[in-house]
Amino acid sequence: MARFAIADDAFDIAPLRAGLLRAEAGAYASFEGWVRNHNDGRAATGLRYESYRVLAEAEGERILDEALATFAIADAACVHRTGELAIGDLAVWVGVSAAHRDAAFAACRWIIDEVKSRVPIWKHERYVEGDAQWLHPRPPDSQ
Amino acid sequence: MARFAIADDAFDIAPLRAGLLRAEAGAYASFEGWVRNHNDGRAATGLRYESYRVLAEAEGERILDEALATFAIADAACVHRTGELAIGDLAVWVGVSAAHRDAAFAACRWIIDEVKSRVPIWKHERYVEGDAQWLHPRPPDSQ
Amino acid sequence: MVRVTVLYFASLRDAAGCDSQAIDHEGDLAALYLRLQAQHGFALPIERVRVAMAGAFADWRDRPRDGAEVAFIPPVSGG
Amino acid sequence: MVRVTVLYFASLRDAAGCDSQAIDHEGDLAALYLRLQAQHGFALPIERVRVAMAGAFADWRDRPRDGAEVAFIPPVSGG
Repeated sequence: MARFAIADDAFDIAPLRAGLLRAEAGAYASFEGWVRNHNDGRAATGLRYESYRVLAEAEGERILDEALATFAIADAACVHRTGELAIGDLAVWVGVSAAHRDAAFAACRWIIDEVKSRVPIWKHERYVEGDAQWLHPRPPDSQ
Repeated sequence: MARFAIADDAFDIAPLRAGLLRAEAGAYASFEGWVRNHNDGRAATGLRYESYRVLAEAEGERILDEALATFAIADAACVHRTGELAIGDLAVWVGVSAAHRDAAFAACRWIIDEVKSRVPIWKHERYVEGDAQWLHPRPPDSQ
Repeated sequence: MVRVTVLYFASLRDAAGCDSQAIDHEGDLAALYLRLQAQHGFALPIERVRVAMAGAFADWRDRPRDGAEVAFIPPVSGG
Repeated sequence: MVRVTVLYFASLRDAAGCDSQAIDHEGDLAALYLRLQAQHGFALPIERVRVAMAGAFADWRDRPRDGAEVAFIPPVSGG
């Protein structure tokens, strides 16, 4: 089963989290990206994500495969939204289960960093002044 | 409202997470401790947590106050179970919302470390061989 | 001489065989622990135990007032 | 000379004014980007763009085969 998914609509976290439960896992770390009402000092009203879906899914899966090979974790998963999102909407979710919390935290952080830097998804941000723009950050994106 | 709570019964995460949503928060990190089927090389069947409740609540609240004063976070909360738990049960939950993910991850990790080392809660672990024991780890507890 | 109530948790409760105990005491909290350790055979040396009074962490050199509630806090293992 | 389909995303699509474009091309993928950059006025220099072919990341020096689907990947901003 795919560990990484693109979701065109709002998705539930509970079943994703439940899918990571393991009797040998004592630690679970998760990260969520929520749509903020500001970015780079500008007041935002919402955004749209678009992806190059086939490549986004392949690259996302590769990131999770690398995480499983690199960290002492039991399982990991990630879902990223596309389409129109409002302030407060869930944009991305990462979940990691592991025997111990060191690996769970480290892998969770690594996965979101890699997803942000490698997966072909683009954010189109709308501002209260009425304008909008595509974000094409220069690496390293330390946000 | 208290940010730290002791729960004598299973609790829902969803409303706790929802309570941390802020329009200015773009990042949410959470940690969960689950009852593992093994510890220190022994196969476990379950456990019981007991707390010195009045002091546990006060010390837990102090930890969250310190986190809010130390990290650039929007809000944070923690709930710890007491009573009988089976393998896979949720033992502790920490949630942190923040503008950015650096602070969310750092505060979440700090809170669970402090809760484990400071809050008067004790684990009584049962093993497949039929015996059981109270865990009184020596610091630093690097588990 | 003051009368204090001592609360036991985890392995200390198992060793004491009770949740709490009323006892007359003179001296500081450290002396109280050492007395009760001798009585109940607590395996934990005082260096690994913390003490609380009236629901807040206290210092071993604190002297309890009459009616105080004292809790011995063995090494914690939550999480 | 091969016929390729080029996919545009984000600001590149806005500049091109279309989602995709069929074009006859000779040479590597870098040359293809530079041609289309000149045609559409892409603001992003090739150093900030990645290229994919047939749904996988590719090298700018790769030469597309006839019928290839090529995607220009501007700097990503998911998360």
